[in-house]
Amino acid sequence: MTEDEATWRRNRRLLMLLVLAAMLVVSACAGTDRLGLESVVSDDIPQNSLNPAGPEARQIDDLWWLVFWIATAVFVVVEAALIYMVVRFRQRKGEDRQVKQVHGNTKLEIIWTILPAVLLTVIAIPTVATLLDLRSAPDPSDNALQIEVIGHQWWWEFSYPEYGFTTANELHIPAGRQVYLTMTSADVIHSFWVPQLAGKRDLVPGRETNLKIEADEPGLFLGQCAEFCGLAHADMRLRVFASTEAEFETWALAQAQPANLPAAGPAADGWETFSAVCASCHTIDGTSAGARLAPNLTHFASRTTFGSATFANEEQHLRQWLADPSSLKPMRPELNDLEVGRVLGMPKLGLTEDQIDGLIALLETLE
Amino acid sequence: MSIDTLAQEHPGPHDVSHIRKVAMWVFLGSEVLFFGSLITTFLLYRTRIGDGPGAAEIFDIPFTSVSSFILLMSSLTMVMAHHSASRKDWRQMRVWLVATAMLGIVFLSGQVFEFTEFVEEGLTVSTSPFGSSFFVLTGVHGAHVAVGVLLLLATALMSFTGRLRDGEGMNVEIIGLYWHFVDVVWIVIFTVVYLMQV
Amino acid sequence: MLMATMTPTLEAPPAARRGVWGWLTTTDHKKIGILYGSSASVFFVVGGIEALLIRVQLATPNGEFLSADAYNQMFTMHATTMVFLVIMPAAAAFTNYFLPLLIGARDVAFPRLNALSYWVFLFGGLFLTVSFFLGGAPDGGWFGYAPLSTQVPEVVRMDYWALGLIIIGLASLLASVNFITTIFTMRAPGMTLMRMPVFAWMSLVVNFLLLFSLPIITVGLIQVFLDRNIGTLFFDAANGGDPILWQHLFWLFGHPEVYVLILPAMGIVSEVLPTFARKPLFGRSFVIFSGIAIGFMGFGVWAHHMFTSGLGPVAESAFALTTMFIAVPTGVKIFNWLGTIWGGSLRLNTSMLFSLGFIAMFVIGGLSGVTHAAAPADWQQHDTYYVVAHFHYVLVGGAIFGLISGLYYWWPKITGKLLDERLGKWHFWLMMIGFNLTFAPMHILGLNGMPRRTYRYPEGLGFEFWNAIATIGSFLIGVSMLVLFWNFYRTRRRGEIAGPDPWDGRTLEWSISSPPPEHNFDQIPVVEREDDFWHRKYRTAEDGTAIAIEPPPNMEFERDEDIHLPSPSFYPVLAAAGMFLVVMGLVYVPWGLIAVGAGAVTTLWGLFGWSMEPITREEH
Amino acid sequence: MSDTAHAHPTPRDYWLIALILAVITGAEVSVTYIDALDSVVAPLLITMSAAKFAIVVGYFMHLKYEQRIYRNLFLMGIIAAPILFGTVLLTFGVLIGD
Ligand code: HEA
Ligand code: HEA
Ligand code: HEC
Ligand code: CUA
Ligand SMILES: [Cu+2]
Repeated sequence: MTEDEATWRRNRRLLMLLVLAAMLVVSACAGTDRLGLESVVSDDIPQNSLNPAGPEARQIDDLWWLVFWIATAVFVVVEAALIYMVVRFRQRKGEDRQVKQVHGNTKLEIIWTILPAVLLTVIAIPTVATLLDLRSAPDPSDNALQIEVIGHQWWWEFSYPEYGFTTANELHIPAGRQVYLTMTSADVIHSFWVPQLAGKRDLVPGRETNLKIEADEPGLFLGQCAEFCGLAHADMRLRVFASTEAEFETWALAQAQPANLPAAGPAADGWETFSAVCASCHTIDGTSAGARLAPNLTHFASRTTFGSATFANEEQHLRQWLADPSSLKPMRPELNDLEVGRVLGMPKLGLTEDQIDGLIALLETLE
Repeated sequence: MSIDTLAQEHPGPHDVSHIRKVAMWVFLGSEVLFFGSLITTFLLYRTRIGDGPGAAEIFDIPFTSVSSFILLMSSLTMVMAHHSASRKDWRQMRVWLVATAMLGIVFLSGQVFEFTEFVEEGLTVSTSPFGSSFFVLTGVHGAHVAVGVLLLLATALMSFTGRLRDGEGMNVEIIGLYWHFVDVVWIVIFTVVYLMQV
Repeated sequence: MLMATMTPTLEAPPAARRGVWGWLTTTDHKKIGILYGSSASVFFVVGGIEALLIRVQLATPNGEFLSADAYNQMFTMHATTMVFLVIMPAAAAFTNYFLPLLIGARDVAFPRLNALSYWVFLFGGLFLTVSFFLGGAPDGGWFGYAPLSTQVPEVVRMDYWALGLIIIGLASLLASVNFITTIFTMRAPGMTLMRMPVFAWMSLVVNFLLLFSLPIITVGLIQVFLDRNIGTLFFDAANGGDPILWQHLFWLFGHPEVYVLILPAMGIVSEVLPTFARKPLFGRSFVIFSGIAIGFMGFGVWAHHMFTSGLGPVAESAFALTTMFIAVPTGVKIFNWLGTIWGGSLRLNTSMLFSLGFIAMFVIGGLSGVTHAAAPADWQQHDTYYVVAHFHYVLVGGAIFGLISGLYYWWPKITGKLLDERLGKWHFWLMMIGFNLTFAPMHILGLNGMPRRTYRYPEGLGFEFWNAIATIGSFLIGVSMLVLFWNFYRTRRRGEIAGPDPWDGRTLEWSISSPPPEHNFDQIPVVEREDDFWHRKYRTAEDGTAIAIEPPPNMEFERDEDIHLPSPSFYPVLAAAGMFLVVMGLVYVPWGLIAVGAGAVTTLWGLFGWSMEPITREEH
Repeated sequence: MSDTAHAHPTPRDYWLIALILAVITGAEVSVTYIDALDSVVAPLLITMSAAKFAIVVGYFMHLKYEQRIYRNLFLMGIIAAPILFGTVLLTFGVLIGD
């Protein structure tokens, strides 16, 4: 053996150890929550599915950890065995050894067929139990809040039938109370996902799907459309505000109010533009604008974000949005066909600065 | 029973007829899944007729029964062609081949006629999912029949001009397998699509 | 001794067998294998560059390297390329080249059909790839969920996708008919099915999977194409169609497909481990039967890709269970491989390292698969980077590692030269490290809530760090591949001569020269047992150790007299070119119909010429 | 089975088989017109078309007389298809009624 090869052999063993260590670290990181290593990965991670904030998400989390630990055990056993054997049975330098020709061992083979089957049964039972529980209709005693969700390219429409209003992109729910979503889609398949509150569920055109979500405590939870739905799929985000029952009630009653159009001033000019340009797609309740092809703007100013929870609801962003929406968020308005209801984004409408000023003034009044 | 007996040992690597037959049966196994998918689509959509006509309104069962019968009988002529070929009676084989092709053409004409009728009565591929799945299923089947007709006529012609002398019997057998299979698919389609209207 | 009546073709190939024309018209399974392999390598570079572009875009939050539009094309084409134009043809390359050698045959059952398969595949791949230059590549994801894939008929991208996959599928289907027939009818005398090498067995299973799953997706693709182009309503929910039907048709194919991708690699590992452990495969029949079991069970789990689509709790539970239990036969393989190396004398060369790496990495991917199978847990994981991590561990750590192991193993047989071991080891370790750096972090990203197929992510969600690591890792994989290519180049000129049996092999391909003669075997071998070639070299002593037979057996055989080799034929490539015109024209209906017509005529011309052409030129 | 491999039917047999097929087809069409059979018409039709299927495959395609390998190859598809597609239709609620 040459000098090179000798060094190589030493390095190889080192590398092997490094890789193993890396793999262990990585798998441990995935489980930081339980390992007390939150600081490595899960600080400030608002969409962390391993940080459940409600009973549905927690049930899934429990199942996940069971499966995770079983998988980890199998992983450790197999990798350890593999490395042990490679080290122990490797052909050493200059060695040319013939070995015993073993063709198999039926007993062993039966054992390692049955053992995994047993482990899998341990996983299977809670899997099915959790599944049936989470997929069951809500218990009437839970007095679940009903909300209807419609997915659009690339925004969310939320309706509260009990209160009779519709809003977009920001969902408000009462903390501590179950919420039952009834969902469908207006165009392609989307998927509603707020990791801290529940698993995801697809919104399929022509079908109705349901999802139970619940937040233990008031707070803000981030979510995102999880099914690829075209150009702006990445920017189809959503926010869930959980608040106390009383705060929620106040909010909902306010949302159910129609808008009060300003009589004069820039906002009134804004309304003029709006009814001429924007009303073919948007709704402002209580006005003549009633099209449902785009987000309902009745209480737009009460939202913290726009563009499907992607941009802060601030003037500078709004200005850019109105001037050229596609410069903020990739969309395909050139393919819109309002006749058949195909809307692939908000078009650049060629508004003047003045018109934009007016519109912003109008939007700001829509508390 | 071991795997080997299941698959049965082959007669030897040079039996070309055997090799081709294995290939044809393998291919037909695949075709089962192909038509299976189309039929499944139809079963899913057969009641989704939208504003268009449904099965009961447009199907003309007596007409389709006759054309189905014709396709069924083409299997008889086909097997007769094979029989003649195995007796090396090439003349008779050609007669049966052409007869089979003719029956196939009659069937296809029936299908074309049926399609035009349906279109006139307001069922097209874009009327309803029922229309889409009906036309695509029966259309794809029709395309299979058409390919079969071409194969039959080409074989008859080549046999007539004296080419392909040696392989003839075998070719007829392989084409026959294909032809019968297409017939068998129609047996299922006729029942599932036409007769079983819920 | 050479017989005087020997056909001259075997001694001096006619002009038609050399040069470009020789490659275009070849019907030799070995040359076709090389064509498949070279094409797959080129497409691997294409798919890999697409992957690197993805990684550059995601290296930082709010990346601006690619537009959303470019990004969507990138991941769609990356996956489509890697799955259909890299792994499948790479596996087909090995199957083409080695299946006949492993079962002691002179060729496949239908040599010209084999050539047709290759050319149709190649034209299909080109067809998909040129879309980049003709208005944009497919951008609907590699499983093209309807109605997104049928949504905007004006934009032809998904037409390229649907038609491209239809003809690539056709190529595969023809190949699978060919291979299955070959295995059932062309084995050497005494080569019973149970004596067949495991790689041949896995090919058999793979080709059955393709045979039964390709027609299903073909129907789905036809429906997508028709929905887009003639107004059928298969997936149009507003008019009563149901998008979920597409998901069933796709995954009924798609899941068996993932086993199509992994089983050839498993077959390779089952050849490599025994050779370099100097022991027979542990529990050979168990390994074979578990392969068959995986094949069967693979058809019963498709809906685990649809856990969030709304199948209903009963179906979801049922598919969760079937999915989990597919881990049992897979586990059998893993454990039997461990059994194979136990007590062996392991020669840790590059090929062996990749096989061992396969086991180590595939287990990780398989186990994350099991965590998906727990359906409620999958509701969190689905469509996140956790899934991306899962499938790259099985696809790259599994399929690619296995195929590369096969490449190092069989390269000397194909070229007659050994690859350089030192470079090989650099390749292995760089790839191992790069691979884990790239894909291990994706587990964390996914669980932390990063959805897949997103061209950008905002700051503050905690995705920055691991994405940067993943990008670094991906370039390391790229570098490792450069080492491999350098190795190819260097050993072409300076490589050590391999000789017929460089690894002390066990199977028939090592009994003939490297590279093998055009007719493969001078005499068709008569097989007496499994690993027949090994048993010609060794006997086992009382205590079970192997003892070389002295003197070594004579491997020179008298050449058979009537060797019939298929003549080269121009018709397969002609027919395939016609199909290219047909699909190209279909994208641009109505004026494209001219191309459709021209293509159809060309194809028919090819097929007609084919059927008139004698299979073997009569030369004696 | 190879001993029966060449005992193919005679043309007379073929005509007879065709006659049987014709009769079954007639029966199929007829039962759809008999209102009294409405409740059993589906199983009846399925049975009859399965019989036709088997007859054509068995006699015209000679599967009954040939080597087992052909039959096994074909059977795989024939068995797989109803199971797979039946499951698909079940998840849509098609087979059990919505
Ligand atoms: C080579 C390809 C390959 C292979 C072999 C596998 C193997 C498996 N896959 Fe994977 N899978 C893919 C490729 C593959 N997959 C791809 C490409 C996707 C995504 C497609 C897309 O969405 O784009 C996917 C997605 C995917 C999903 C859907 C995820 C989602 O989208 O939400 C699921 C769900 O169940 C799944 C499960 C499994 C399982 C259970 C296995 C099993 O076969 C694994 C079995 C192996 C082991 C378990 C390890 C060895 C076993 C032992 C050591 C025995 C002991 C083990 C235990 C007791 C647990 N896979
Ligand atoms: C089939 C096999 C396969 C293979 C081999 C790979 C290989 C790789 N994949 Fe792929 N991938 C898929 C199948 C595969 N992938 C699938 C099915 C999807 C899902 C798509 C979808 O959602 O529709 C996917 C999606 C996917 C994504 C997610 C995209 C998204 O959801 O938005 C990412 C992100 O990082 C990724 C990365 C990579 C990388 C870095 C590699 C690397 O391993 C690539 C390594 C190769 C090279 C690097 C090229 C070779 C070398 C050279 C060209 C030399 C030059 C090198 C340098 C200049 C450095 N892949
Ligand atoms: C062709 C239809 C169309 C027209 C006309 C249109 N919009 Fe829009 N608008 C949309 C769509 C679609 C969205 C959702 C975009 C997204 O987030 O994907 C949207 C989003 C918005 C939003 C953000 C809403 C939210 O909560 O995310 C505002 C504000 C808005 N539009 C204002 C206007 C104004 C003001 C006008 C008129 C000057 C106008 N729009 C004209 C289609 C339209
Ligand atoms: Cu909506 Cu992604
Ligand atoms: Cu799968």
